[in-house]
Amino acid sequence: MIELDKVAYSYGGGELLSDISLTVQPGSFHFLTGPSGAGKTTFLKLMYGDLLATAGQVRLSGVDTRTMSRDQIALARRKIGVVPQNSQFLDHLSVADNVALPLQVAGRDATEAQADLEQLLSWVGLSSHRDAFPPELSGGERQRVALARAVMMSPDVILADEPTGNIDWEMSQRILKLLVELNKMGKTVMIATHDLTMIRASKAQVQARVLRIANRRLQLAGADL
Amino acid sequence: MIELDKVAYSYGGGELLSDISLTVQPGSFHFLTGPSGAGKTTFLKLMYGDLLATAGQVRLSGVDTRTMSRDQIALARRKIGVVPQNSQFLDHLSVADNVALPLQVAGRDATEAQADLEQLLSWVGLSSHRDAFPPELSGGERQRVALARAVMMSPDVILADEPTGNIDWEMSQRILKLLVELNKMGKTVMIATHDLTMIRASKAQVQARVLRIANRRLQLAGADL
Amino acid sequence: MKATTLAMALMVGDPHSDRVVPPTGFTAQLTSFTSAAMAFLACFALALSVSSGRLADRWAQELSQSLTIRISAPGDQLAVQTQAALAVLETTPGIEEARPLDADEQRALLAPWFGQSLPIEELPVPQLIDVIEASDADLDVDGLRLRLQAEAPGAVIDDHSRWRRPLVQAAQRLRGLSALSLILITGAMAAMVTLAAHAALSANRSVIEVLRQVGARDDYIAKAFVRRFTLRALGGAAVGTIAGMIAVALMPSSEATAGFLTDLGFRGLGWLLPATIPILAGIVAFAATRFAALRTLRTMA
Amino acid sequence: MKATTLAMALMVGDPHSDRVVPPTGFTAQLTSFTSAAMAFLACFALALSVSSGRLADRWAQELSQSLTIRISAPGDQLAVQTQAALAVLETTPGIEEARPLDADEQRALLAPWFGQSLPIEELPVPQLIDVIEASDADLDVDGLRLRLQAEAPGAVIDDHSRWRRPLVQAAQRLRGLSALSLILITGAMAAMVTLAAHAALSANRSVIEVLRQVGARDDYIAKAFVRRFTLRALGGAAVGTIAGMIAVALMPSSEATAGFLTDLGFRGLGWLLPATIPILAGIVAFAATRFAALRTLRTMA
Ligand SMILES: Nc1ncnc2c1ncn2[C@@H]1O[C@H](COP(=O)(O)OP(=O)(O)OP(=O)(O)O)[C@@H](O)[C@H]1O
Ligand SMILES: Nc1ncnc2c1ncn2[C@@H]1O[C@H](COP(=O)(O)OP(=O)(O)OP(=O)(O)O)[C@@H](O)[C@H]1O
Ligand SMILES: [Mg+2]
Ligand SMILES: [Mg+2]
Repeated sequence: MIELDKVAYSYGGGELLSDISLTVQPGSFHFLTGPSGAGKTTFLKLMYGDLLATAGQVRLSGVDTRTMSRDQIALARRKIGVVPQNSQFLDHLSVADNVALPLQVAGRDATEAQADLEQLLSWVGLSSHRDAFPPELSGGERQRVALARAVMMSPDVILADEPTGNIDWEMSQRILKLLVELNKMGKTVMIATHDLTMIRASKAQVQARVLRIANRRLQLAGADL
Repeated sequence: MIELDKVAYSYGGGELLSDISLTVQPGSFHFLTGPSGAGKTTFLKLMYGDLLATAGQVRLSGVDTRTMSRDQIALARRKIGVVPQNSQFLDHLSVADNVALPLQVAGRDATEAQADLEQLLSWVGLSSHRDAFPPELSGGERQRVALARAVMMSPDVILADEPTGNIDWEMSQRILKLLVELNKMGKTVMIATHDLTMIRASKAQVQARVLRIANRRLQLAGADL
Repeated sequence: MKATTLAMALMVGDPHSDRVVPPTGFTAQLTSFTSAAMAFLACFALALSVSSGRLADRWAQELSQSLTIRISAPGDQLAVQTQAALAVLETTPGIEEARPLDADEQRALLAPWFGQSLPIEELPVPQLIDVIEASDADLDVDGLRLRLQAEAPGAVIDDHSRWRRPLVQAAQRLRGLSALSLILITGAMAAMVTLAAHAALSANRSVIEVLRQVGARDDYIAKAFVRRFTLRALGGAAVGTIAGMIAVALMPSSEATAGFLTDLGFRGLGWLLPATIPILAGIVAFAATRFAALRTLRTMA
Repeated sequence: MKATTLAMALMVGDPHSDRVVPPTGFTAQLTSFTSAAMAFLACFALALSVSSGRLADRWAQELSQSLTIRISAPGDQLAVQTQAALAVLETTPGIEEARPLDADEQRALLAPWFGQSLPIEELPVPQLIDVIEASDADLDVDGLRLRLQAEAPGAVIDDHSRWRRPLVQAAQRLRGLSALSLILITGAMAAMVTLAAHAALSANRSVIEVLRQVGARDDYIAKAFVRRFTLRALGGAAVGTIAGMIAVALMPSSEATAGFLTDLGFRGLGWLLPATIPILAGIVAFAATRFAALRTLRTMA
């Protein structure tokens, strides 16, 4: 469970986010929208402890991220799969190794999870690229590898920042379906996106809440979509 | 004028693009679509000499890019504004300096173009970020800075690779409008995108050809959109 | 404590964390090369230091710690002045023994010149006094000369062994200089490895970000870099040291003119001395990289 | 030709291309520091080389280029053996002059021992021959000794000035050693600057890509990096050289025991010599970076 309690954030200038409260229940499905530069990425970073709130509390499993040690944050992140907006990889490792990286970092044996890995790669349509290196991927392929990496550890929470920004409609639908399926298995999902058609398409498949950041505040959207 | 004559390209494995012929007339407006990994980015790179065709000819103003020296390619690029899919900047220079970079590289005086610069920044909605540094920008803001940089030199051709991948609907419309306006001023525009709603929205504003890369070939789409 | 554990883990190796750092790169080569070059220079400086030290010791031993006083005077005066000189010597600090030579000894000294049959008693041969300096005190030869002039005007100090003293000082100075450059070289290497580690860390900023994102702890990341750099420095220094030792061993040593720097190099167990260079380099690299890595990781929070 | 133009442009400066390269970075610091450290070491090596060279020259001059032959023999044999010895000396290569001393000269030599009144004609005093070596040829003293033994068995060579010869050799050797380390240090610096330039270029790969994309020519990009690195190397080396010169100047020089390395350092116009170090460093850095930049740019096509 992730709780935000009167959270504010500022990069140094004025406040970007103010007085934001939200409880993300385990197993819930959220979309996060808002204009470019509204603070969607910032909001997600607060949720996985990459940024620390300048006011209020962000609690992961009840613990304020500001009181967590660096090691504790690292451990908490192993339960949160993140698909960053601008995904980066270890360019000297193959796609398969990059997807398996979270296991390796956690000291777990990647060979056990071999079947999961292959299945995941095939779901995102990259089985044929498993031995390619990240610099050889197209923009959409990178996003899909990042998604596979985020999902690999079977985390409790999946935070995806514009996961379909460079991906065509059919593939977007596939990816949405994967996330819905994971949500049905009990995982919490939050997707930041500006792609309203994707939000609309999801309505048939899952009970999703649509949040909107505008003017520093978090609003519940939905009816108007 | 950019001409592709039976162009093929391969990264070393099988052919990614085969037997592609196309003449891009000055002042024309093209969209380029196709599934993720089809070769849209590769296609654009062939058009500005970042990649050289493995078969056939790509001619810029009648000259085969494969026969051009490195300096000639550099000079040709000053007439082609590129918005890359994953835009990069000089992180130690401000947004304004990054946008003015093409002028500086060409040895021209940036102060002359000051008015253009400010107008351009305001059009892409980044006047308030003119002194920010690129690492402080959001994903969508980066794309808009990249667009402003591509347009700054007032190039003959603008090649934009997913320029609205991370940008909300309203801003996308603004950017489309900017590109249409530039096209009306006689500039050639080609936009690679998977965003079909944007292509549809353009129909009212401009006479655009929609190209589609599928199965290594270039097809003319359009009626089915 | 923690560092010890880490140093041990370093030797055992952790293939997991190893792979996450890009394998090559110019900073890595730079580290290896810098270590090698500095180790090579250090080897030379060490050899020079050891050789000049050895030389200083040998020359110091050869300083016979003795001088001769020669008293020439008309027959009757000779005995008187000899006694006076001996009295002066007795009260001079820094003198262990002063002994007049007897006739046989004087004859032996003159033999190469005049043969054994010299009638020494009949000739106006000067009286010689053999003076042995105390090894711990420093004899003031100029003061002694003045005092002797007053008491025994026919006395001349033959300072025959003194010319070597500045040479001993020179050798000691050379040893000091080489030791100084050894310290400078080590310091420079430490600084360079630290800077190279910093450079590698900032060049691999995105690697660190990726690792952070998937839940890697600082220690895991630091370890990967530290291990890489320590092994590079160790390897580079080992190669440089071996090259340096070969170069020192190959230095033409002309035994014929056996002397000063002609025996530049190590002797016997001394050859083990340069082996400390790569070990030192490894320790320096370990400490420098670990410091750099943890600092960088903290600032990249 | 092109390089000269570039080198000039370097001095004049191009604020435009300058700004496009990120201003700081550890590779830059590494370059400055490496240049400084190497220049410091080079300064020391140069000082040692110059001093030992000066010493070798001085000592070589002081070698009196002469030796004495002493012939002791029973009265009648003496003249015969002296003639034989002179005959031998006449046919020995490397000897300019050989002259037997007359009675007055011999008396003067023995005066300190026996006073002026020695009845030299009545004593079995040996005959002395003063030999002056040719300055350009090398006298084979051992060979001469053997030949004299055969012809004049009473002859003994008094090789009194020869003890200094190994010292001259040693000083020359030290000069050679310092010159060698000077070369090594310069080579190491060149390699390090090249590697640092490579590292900086690959760390700034995205900068190069951006510049390429907006139409920058290779020359423009290379110039920006080359200028940065050349100035860094030049600056670092200048600081290191000045520090080295100060350190050399501060070396305690005990004039009292005036001798060997006690006058380590430069003299007069010699102080201009180390000024070549930063210039050399700048040239090396210029060549190394330009080579590295153009090569990297070509491979990044
Ligand atoms: N490190 C930073 N320092 C200063 N300002 C920053 C920093 N990161 C982001 N910002 C600013 O904060 C604002 C919000 O950024 P954020 O990345 O959260 O936006 P976003 O909603 O994700 O936008 P987009 O849809 O374009 O990705 C932007 O205006 C951006 O310029
Ligand atoms: N440098 C490279 N080396 C090898 N293969 C590459 C390289 N760059 C791209 N590819 C491959 O070529 C194919 C086409 O890449 P490209 O980037 O042109 O696709 P795209 O149409 O732009 O896709 P997207 O919409 O996802 O950006 C991809 O499958 C990719 O893996
Ligand atoms: Mg964002
Ligand atoms: Mg693409």
